[in-house]
Amino acid sequence: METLEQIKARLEAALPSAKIEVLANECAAGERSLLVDAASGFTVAKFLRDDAQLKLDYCSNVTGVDWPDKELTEKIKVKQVVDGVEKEVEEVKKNIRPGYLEVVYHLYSMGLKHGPVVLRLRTENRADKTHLPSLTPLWRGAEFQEREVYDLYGVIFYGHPDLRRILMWDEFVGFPMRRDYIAPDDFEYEPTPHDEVLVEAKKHYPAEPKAEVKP
Amino acid sequence: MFDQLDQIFVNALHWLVGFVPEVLRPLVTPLICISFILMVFPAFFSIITIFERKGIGRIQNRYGPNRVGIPFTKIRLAGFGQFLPDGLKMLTKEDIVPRAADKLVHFLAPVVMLIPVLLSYSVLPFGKNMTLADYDAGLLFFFAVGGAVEIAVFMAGWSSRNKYSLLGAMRAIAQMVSYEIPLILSAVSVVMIVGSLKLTDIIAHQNHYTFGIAHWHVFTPWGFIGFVLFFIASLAESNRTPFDLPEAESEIIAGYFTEYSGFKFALFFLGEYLGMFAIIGLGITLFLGGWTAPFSFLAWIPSWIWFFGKLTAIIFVFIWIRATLPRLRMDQLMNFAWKFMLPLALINILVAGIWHYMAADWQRWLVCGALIAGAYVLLGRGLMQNQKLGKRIYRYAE
Amino acid sequence: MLGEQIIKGMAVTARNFFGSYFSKNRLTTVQYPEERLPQKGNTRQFPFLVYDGDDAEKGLRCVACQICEKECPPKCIYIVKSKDKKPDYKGQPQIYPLTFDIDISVCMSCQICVEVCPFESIKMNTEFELSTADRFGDLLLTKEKLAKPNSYYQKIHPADAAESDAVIAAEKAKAEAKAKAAAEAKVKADAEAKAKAAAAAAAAPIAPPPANPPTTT
Amino acid sequence: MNALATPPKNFEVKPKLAANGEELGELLEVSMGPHHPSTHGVFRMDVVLDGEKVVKLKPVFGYLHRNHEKIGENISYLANMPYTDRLDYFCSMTNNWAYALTIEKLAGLVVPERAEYIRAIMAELTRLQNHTCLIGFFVQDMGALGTPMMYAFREREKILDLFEEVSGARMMCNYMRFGGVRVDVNDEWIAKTKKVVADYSKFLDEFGTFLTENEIVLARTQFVGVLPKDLAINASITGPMLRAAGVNYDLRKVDKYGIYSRFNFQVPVGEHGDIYDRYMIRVLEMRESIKILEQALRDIPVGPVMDPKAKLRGFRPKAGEVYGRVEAPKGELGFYVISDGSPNPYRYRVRPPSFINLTILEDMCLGHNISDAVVILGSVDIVLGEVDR
Repeated sequence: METLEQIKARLEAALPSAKIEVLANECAAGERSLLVDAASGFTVAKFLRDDAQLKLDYCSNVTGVDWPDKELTEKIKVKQVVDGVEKEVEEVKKNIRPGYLEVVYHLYSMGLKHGPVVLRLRTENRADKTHLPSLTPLWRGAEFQEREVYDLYGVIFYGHPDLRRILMWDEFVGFPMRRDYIAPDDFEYEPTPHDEVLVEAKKHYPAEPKAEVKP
Repeated sequence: MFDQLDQIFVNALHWLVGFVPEVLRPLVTPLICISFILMVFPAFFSIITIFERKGIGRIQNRYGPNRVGIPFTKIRLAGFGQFLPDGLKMLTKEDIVPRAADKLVHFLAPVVMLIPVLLSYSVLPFGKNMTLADYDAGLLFFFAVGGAVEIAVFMAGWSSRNKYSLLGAMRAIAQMVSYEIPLILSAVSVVMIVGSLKLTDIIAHQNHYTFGIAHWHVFTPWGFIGFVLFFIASLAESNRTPFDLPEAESEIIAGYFTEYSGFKFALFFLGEYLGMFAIIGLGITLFLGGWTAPFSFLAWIPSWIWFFGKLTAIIFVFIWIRATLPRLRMDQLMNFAWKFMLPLALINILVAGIWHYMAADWQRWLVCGALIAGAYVLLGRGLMQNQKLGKRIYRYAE
Repeated sequence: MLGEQIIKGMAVTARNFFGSYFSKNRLTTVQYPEERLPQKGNTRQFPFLVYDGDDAEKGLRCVACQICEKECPPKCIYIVKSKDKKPDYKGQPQIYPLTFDIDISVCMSCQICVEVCPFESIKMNTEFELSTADRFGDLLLTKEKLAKPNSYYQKIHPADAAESDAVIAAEKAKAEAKAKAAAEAKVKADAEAKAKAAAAAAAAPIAPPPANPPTTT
Repeated sequence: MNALATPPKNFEVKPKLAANGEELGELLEVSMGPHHPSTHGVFRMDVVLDGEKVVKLKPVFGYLHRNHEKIGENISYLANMPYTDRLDYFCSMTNNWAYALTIEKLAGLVVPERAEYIRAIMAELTRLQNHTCLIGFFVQDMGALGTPMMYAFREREKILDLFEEVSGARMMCNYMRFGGVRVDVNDEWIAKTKKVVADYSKFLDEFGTFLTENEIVLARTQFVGVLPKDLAINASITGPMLRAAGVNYDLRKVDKYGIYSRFNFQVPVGEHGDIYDRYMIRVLEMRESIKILEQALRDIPVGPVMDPKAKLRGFRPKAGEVYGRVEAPKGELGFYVISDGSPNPYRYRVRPPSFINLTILEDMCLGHNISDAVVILGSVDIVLGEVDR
């Protein structure tokens, strides 16, 4: 299979409007990924699927990743004149990287038996602009997985034929897989030795202090 | 002495009736007979359920029930005491009626199920001289009351207000109506040969021997295929695998008795099994010589032992089939009834006619046998090949 | 011919019917309370704590390092450390668990606690008849209920117990040798210069320290 | 966040009409499950019936949802291993393997050769018992009163005994570790396994005579629930279902993970993509598994079973992300892990094969009888522990 750089070059040639970036991966396996901007996500995916050399006809895995706002600390070496002598002083600069939600697609080719090409799409932020194009029209296999990402992360896929909650019930509020999700604490009484849960749960009990089952 | 044993129940009846004034005898005789039926067959049912559970267990390589014996002792009786707790459980369970159900019909359905089934026993000959009501049109009576079961099934399915029940009831009606036709047509061939609808006449026709072998109808080509048809149709009539669609557990939970529990469920259960016994009893009477012995040298064994022996044997085949086969689909069930069983039953009537009018030598065996076998093979092949069904050969990649 | 394969299938069930009376290979069911299968190799049920010697309180190997509590996937272990110390099997003063509870209604018998334990003190039991009417009391196993002698462990898992005994013995020997060396060094140190004593002390750490080191030393 | 909880209205689907546009009769809406005898657990299908014909079918999940992925993100890499057992509780060994393989890829651990052989043996035994159970269940869904299922369980028992002897548990094995397997097998166990494997083809023969060509089974399964090849690929179907549709894609051949390149085995491929093909492909795959097992048990070398670099306590892989996949009996089981260098994974994702294989359930069931819907579901081979996670 071609390297990601080659794919990127061909993509940029074919789709000039797309902003594509190759993300590094430091781990042992080193599977790098293509980051594509949300607007051209669909066309890029279509290219990857239909291209004769790639033919990525099999979308194996679709998943969301939550990247909350992160405080990045940067150490910048600044030249300063201290006591008349020019010195390099390290200065810690703090800036907040805005959070975003990310959807990762693992694409393989069944015909040519190669892969994976990892495709990433990012939302603008985590609160109100969580829209991404749905790739379900390209790969039916993404249907339930995108619903799952919607359900657990709150990414809204436009163009999805049937975007409903899938694992949680329809009335559920919140997105449980987000990093800042706070689990409910109204569990039934369980005599586990870990009492924090119990203490939290007890708030929800009725007046009867030793009720074993929530009414 | 064996004659005494054979007639022991008949003599006992006469002896009992002897205590009653002459005027009341026509009233008391049937009452005693009815109570006999009401005692014997439910008891037989309870034993058979244990046999069924144990038999299916063994077929499935398990033990089946083998714990419960005589209560309060350590005697286990190999599990044959199981029917007692089973029955008690059924009787004491809560009787649940769905809120939306039509309560009267819901209540009546099991009763309506049981009564015609019990009525059909009145014409069955359980042994020599052991028929409660030996009507001239006994066969017709049997089929007529048997038809009433369908109403009960539909009542149950309709009144429960459950979608599964309704589906089950619909299936049951369609199935029972369809399979009654081959059932009756296969019986028609017997009626043609015997020339009587009276069940005792049918048995008398089979109760003589050549070279020590009985003249059962099943030993003739038309009788054999008639018996096979009757057997399959009776499987369907009693809702047994592979025709258990009305109560298909894996599809529609329990079909028309999904919403029944406790005693009402027990009545359904009882009715279903008694219906099965009755229809097998009829099959025995029509094709297997009723209470007669297969070989003349065995004729000394009491007739009622023969009847119950044959009944048990056929029930075991039913159980065996139940433990082996998967179930058909609704359209396949209908196809089978109308495209296979019905033509074969009609051909069988033709063959029975040929058999009747040809001279009694080897030629009629040949002609009738060839006709039947040919029809069977052709119809069977048509049924399978219409849908291009068959064995497949698989390829391996690389 | 129609029905041919059905008859073949029925022959198979008939063979199984009769086979179940003769062949143990077919009828695999065991009549449980009367008849029991022998225990299989590494069977595991719920954890227990091993103690050496006869006194459960004294010989308990657990040093309340809380690694198992941290690693336990369903978090069913609850440990309260002691304030004081008592000598362990190596003779060194160690803290011990004041409370060691395992809620076996939560425990999923995964054996992670056994694997991460650096002190060979928690092992898997093979006892499985634990059903009880009291879900809240009887299924919360306390230290007293959990503690089992080493001889019990040797009985249920002989091979593993031998291995763990070997580890313990090796550590003990190492500790003793070290103690001896330390004693000798002390004698020497009295005579010789201070530098050598410092060198002996530098060899202090025994056994590779666990990744999450015990919170007190 | 509340505003996002409900999807925009225009995403709602309209109920489908009959494919040929014919006027449908009065429709009956049946909610099959979550407590239905043949939904293989707590699966639910919202079925709309026209008579008995399925005109709409929507799978509903989540009754067994426990947020496995969130649990995995809150505990250490090692502590998550027993939880993977509970995904597809029939095949804990392959689940373990997939997870271990992923983390090994992430941390660059090397598995010793003996451990690789043991893993392959365990995985193939798992495949045997999973497929055995499946064919049993699936014939039971057709109404065969449990007899095939009991035969299947009888054979499965022998394999579970082998698992118990090595790993200590019958189903929740928790056997593999990053960089090897937990305990070594002994020669006695290998001899026992050889015997079980040698006897297994006898069972397959018996089962074959029992049901494979049975007229009722043929009538119920052939040309029912057909899955076209293109749709199968597009809908990311994997495992025996995909191969039954005629696609030659077996990860054991494609990725050659572990030591599968050393074994001589073939991949059976179906032609019609109907239920019968799915059933037969599984039977044939079992025969191939027996071949692999025979080779593996013959060639297994001696040596260590754990990578000496691997450590149990305080395992912190370098930051990065990895996707590892194996051919689990039900299809491609993948794990996607993002590490941020801490003891817990930053993101832990399971690609459950049976969940994704359910995507085309409606397509296969439309126009068929409700009895077929049940059998089609059975032939997909789902386990709710994995579907709902």
